[in-house]
Amino acid sequence: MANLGIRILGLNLEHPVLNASGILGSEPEHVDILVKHGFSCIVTKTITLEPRKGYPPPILIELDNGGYLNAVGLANPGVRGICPMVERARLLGRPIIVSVGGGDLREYVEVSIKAEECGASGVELNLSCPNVRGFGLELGVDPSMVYRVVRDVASVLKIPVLAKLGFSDKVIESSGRALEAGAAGLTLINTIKAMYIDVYSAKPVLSNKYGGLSGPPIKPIAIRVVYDVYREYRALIIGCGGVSSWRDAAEFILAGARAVQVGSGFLRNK
Amino acid sequence: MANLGIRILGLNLEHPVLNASGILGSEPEHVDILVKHGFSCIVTKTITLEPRKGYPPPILIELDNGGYLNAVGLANPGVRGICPMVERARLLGRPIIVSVGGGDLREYVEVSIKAEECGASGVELNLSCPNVRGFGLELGVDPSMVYRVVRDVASVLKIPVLAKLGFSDKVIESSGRALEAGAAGLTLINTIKAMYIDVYSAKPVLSNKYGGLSGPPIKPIAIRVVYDVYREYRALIIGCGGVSSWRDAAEFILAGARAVQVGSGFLRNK
Amino acid sequence: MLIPALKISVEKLSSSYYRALFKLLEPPRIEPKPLQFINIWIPGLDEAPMSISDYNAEDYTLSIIFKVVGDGTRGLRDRNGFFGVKGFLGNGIDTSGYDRVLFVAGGSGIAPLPFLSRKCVESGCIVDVVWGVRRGDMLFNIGKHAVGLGEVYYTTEDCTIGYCGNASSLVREIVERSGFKWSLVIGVGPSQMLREVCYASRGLQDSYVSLETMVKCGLGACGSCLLKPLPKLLCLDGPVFKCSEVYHILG
Amino acid sequence: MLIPALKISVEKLSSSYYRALFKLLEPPRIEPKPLQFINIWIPGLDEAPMSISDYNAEDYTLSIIFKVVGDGTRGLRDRNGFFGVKGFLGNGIDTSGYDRVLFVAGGSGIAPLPFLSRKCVESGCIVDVVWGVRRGDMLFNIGKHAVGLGEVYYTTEDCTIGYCGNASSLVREIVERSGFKWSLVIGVGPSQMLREVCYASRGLQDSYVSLETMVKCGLGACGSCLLKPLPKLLCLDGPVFKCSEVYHILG
Ligand SMILES: Cc1cc2nc3c(=O)[nH]c(=O)nc-3n(C[C@H](O)[C@H](O)[C@H](O)COP(=O)(O)OP(=O)(O)OC[C@H]3O[C@@H](n4cnc5c(N)ncnc54)[C@H](O)[C@@H]3O)c2cc1C
Ligand SMILES: Cc1cc2nc3c(=O)[nH]c(=O)nc-3n(C[C@H](O)[C@H](O)[C@H](O)COP(=O)(O)OP(=O)(O)OC[C@H]3O[C@@H](n4cnc5c(N)ncnc54)[C@H](O)[C@@H]3O)c2cc1C
Ligand SMILES: Cc1cc2nc3c(=O)[nH]c(=O)nc-3n(C[C@H](O)[C@H](O)[C@H](O)COP(=O)(O)O)c2cc1C
Ligand SMILES: Cc1cc2nc3c(=O)[nH]c(=O)nc-3n(C[C@H](O)[C@H](O)[C@H](O)COP(=O)(O)O)c2cc1C
Ligand code: FES
Ligand code: FES
Repeated sequence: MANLGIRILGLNLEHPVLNASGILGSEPEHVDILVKHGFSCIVTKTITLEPRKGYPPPILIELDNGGYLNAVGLANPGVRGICPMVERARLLGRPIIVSVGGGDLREYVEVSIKAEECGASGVELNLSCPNVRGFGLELGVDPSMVYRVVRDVASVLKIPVLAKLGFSDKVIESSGRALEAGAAGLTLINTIKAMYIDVYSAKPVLSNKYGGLSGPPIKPIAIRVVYDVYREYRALIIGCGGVSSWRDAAEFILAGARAVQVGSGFLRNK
Repeated sequence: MANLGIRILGLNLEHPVLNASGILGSEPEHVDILVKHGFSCIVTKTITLEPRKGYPPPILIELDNGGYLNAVGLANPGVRGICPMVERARLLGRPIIVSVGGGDLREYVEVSIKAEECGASGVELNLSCPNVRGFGLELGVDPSMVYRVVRDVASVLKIPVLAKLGFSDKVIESSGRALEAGAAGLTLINTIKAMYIDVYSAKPVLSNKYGGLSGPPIKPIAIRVVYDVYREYRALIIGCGGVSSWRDAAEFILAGARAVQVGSGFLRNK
Repeated sequence: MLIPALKISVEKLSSSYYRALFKLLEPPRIEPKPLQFINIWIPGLDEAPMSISDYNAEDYTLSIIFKVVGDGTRGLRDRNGFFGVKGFLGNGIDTSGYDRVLFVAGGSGIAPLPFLSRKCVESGCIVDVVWGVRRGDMLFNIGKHAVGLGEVYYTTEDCTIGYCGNASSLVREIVERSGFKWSLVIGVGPSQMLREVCYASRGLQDSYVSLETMVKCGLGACGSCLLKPLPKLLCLDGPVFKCSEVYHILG
Repeated sequence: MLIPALKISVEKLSSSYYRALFKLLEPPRIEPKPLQFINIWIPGLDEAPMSISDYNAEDYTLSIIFKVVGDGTRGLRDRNGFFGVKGFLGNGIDTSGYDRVLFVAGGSGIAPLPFLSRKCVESGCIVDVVWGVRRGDMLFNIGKHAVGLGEVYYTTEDCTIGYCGNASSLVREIVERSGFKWSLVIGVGPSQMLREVCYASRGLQDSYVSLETMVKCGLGACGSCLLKPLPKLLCLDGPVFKCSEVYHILG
């Protein structure tokens, strides 16, 4: 039997397949479900300081190009939701990484500190959510903001910090700045801002109008970003975007990723 | 019978479906083929001052996500190729728009002048080719360069000028600058830089390694860009990216486009 | 996938319930099963989970039976034109292998019956129905919408029509009397009722209940339909569950 | 789609020709037809158009017969491991409805014969072959690779084997002698030869030729395979054409 184990972020993982943030991951029971599906390390939904209800439905649709479009609106239980999930993961013997969101520097730091206090194995800073104004995307496209968020968080944390960046003109530069600022690794990429309009009713379908495109359509773009960033920095990269088979995972590994995250590939994939 | 005729750029078109630049369009016989397929207005392959051989094969592959990845390398016959194509289009009673590429301002201007001299109905400035260094992409992401190219060309031409922009962080800003500089309209969007690695041989497949992603995968991104740019400027937009059915075309029209271009949707679609 | 659907008609069935008929403009990828649901998109307004009330695989018409409780369901009633159908979601029930089914509905839980009984007829079984509502004016003649029904019992809490009391009391009675008749019991309605249905049918071969939670994405992503504290998602693992799986969280 | 293909073997057939056998690691979307071609990707090196020489739909093995002319074809011969198959490209020929076919090959034009004759056997026809090469040492026994052949004529310009002269002269002779035998003539080879084959077979029911141009994308995008001055693309409209369509541009 092939041994697929890897060691990243100081963790021994059974294999290189993690879940992507936002696919479940906001309740302890979600952790059970994710573990049952075999992910070697759990990533939570992006957590903000306060609970957020998120947008009203429709928040997610499957597109006829095989992708998904979502605008969940960062629905999450706030920092009080972290400890119960971390405990559940510990019970189940799986490391857990808390995805951290924030509207400003302070929020990123506070949520990250809470994650460390609860015993998380690491944090992943979501610097690239395309759907919520003030959360992420505006940050990720500005390399100096990326630097500041990562530095502020990494300088107060003992656990490793991942920076999750989206596809943007400056993703290579932002990646470099994140690493400089103390990120132990990068998660690349997030969804890409997009829209679907129903031609019969002439209305955008998502309640937020815009959504993030994920799944197979974005894979070639994600592969390119991972390839470029790896070639530039030889850093620890977790590839994300359109993984739905061992071949997709292998493609990311060849591009330079050490591990992959699966989001859309897992939807309805019981 | 519904009348699908539109009037754009001073042209009466039978319907709003044009071919996208780069699908044939470098020889007069290509014009025959495109006309036979029923496009209401022909767009040439991007033409540079000098002939270019382009990259060696593989230059185009179909991906398993339904998209295509190409790096043709702007193979084209140079300005001497323009007049024969324009004449053929005239013979066939179809307007023709010459797609113009350039490594610097002067080249854009010279090729555009040649297009006008040959009797083209308009030019489309390719400010967004992701595959050839120095041609396009670097320009399109810099709004002030977009402004300068469009201004220099529009100020010396009598025929209308379209600016073709790609997906980038600043596509809205670049669109505004192009319009300010005298563009009669915008073509949105070009392919998105991407990569496909064959996992068996562990090699990127295209000879250029990188390629431009086109087809259904990019449609939701293109729709979003058209929607945003239209909402901002109410400008003439020709939508491009993943059109392969009347519904896709209608979606672009609803997003704000007046017409659409079809590239990948036409491949192998005899 | 969001299947475009044209509203063909809407009909008031009683003081509380409406029935709307849609024509799907594209063939769905697979045929639905009884007790699966859809998320119906009311353009610009909402997306609401609704049981498939009936479905005709030949002309792709789909009906729902619903109560107006808020903006979304009001839009379902009042708007015309195009809607969107996301589906078919969740697990359904396969009626083959059963000869006689007892379907127990509370309120709008009656909705999935027509499609269930249609499939039952195809696989050679009969559905007996207990349908309980609060007031008699909420009832309509379910026999008009469902084929192949056996015995049909109505119960009202205002005692104006049928059995006086709630559906669970009647179920307890008839199961005690002749429970051996049913190889399958299915309950759809308020949690408290489902608990009692499960309890009453505990000796029978198979008993299932269809639950409700807050469905948002319908595809297993958002987690809002979690059946806390079970590690189960209603949109993927449900809405129907074996009584034994969920009994302890009912009521 | 690029289908990954494992090279199983390569064999030298004569002084000039090689035969390579590949196993496709994924089932192709549709089955090929005789005279269709593939673009075979030699990782990191080239992508070259090659006729499908033979194809087994049961185990997805595909063979090509080729001449080494440059880096790409050298890679095809010398490298092992994984390649990529883009295909199946162009139009093929449907042999049904024909009882006897004359296949005229010049040089590596022999490549598509095995698959053509295999399909011919299936549809109940026989293929007679004229294969011409410059020197006798270029020949190999084509009967070893193709089933169900009728008469096989070899021609060499160095007059060491078979008929002395080129394929077209022999074709002219045998068609004059007994042309009525063939309801279909197919020529594959140099343009000059194809012109003569078309001319010689002008009275017969159907005559086709398979052309070569510079194939780059293979999918109708780049236009490099244009059959100037015809508004036709070899990769979409060809490589086989009716003689009547292309006669005036041959030779
Ligand atoms: C699997 C499933 C099947 C259902 N089948 C039917 C049916 O066949 N007929 C029928 O009349 N009703 C059915 N419902 C309930 C129906 O979905 C809600 O009544 C409807 O979503 C309310 O939408 P609204 O916009 O009109 O109300 P809102 O204004 O959104 O809210 C009004 C009330 O409805 C509840 N509600 C709102 N959204 C949801 C939701 N997504 N899931 C659950 N409850 C919600 C709220 O908690 C509130 O009490 C079903 C629910 C589920 C989960
Ligand atoms: C439809 C079609 C089917 C073919 N079938 C066969 C076959 O079954 N067996 C066989 O041996 N050969 C076949 N060929 C020719 C074969 O494609 C070329 O010999 C091969 O591409 C040369 O590649 P290379 O890298 O080795 O040579 P290069 O170093 O690229 O070039 C060497 C020579 O080959 C010619 N050539 C290169 N690329 C192409 C190309 N893409 N298309 C046409 N000519 C090219 C060049 O003009 C040059 O003369 C076919 C060609 C076409 C168009
Ligand atoms: C429904 C949904 C919700 C998501 N929520 C988050 C989130 O909260 N935080 C985050 O960093 N990424 C979020 N993402 C993005 C994914 O983590 C991932 O980066 C993206 O979907 C690409 O991967 P995929 O193609 O495998 O889905 C979400 C994606 C989806 C589909
Ligand atoms: C093979 C190929 C060649 C292309 N060449 C050009 C080009 O020369 N100039 C240009 O502006 N766009 C070029 N494009 C981009 C298309 O014009 C179009 O913007 C893009 O493919 C998205 O549209 P689609 O999804 O309909 O293909 C090319 C696209 C393809 C697939
Ligand atoms: S409704 Fe989102 S997971 Fe079930
Ligand atoms: S090879 Fe590109 S069009 Fe035929």
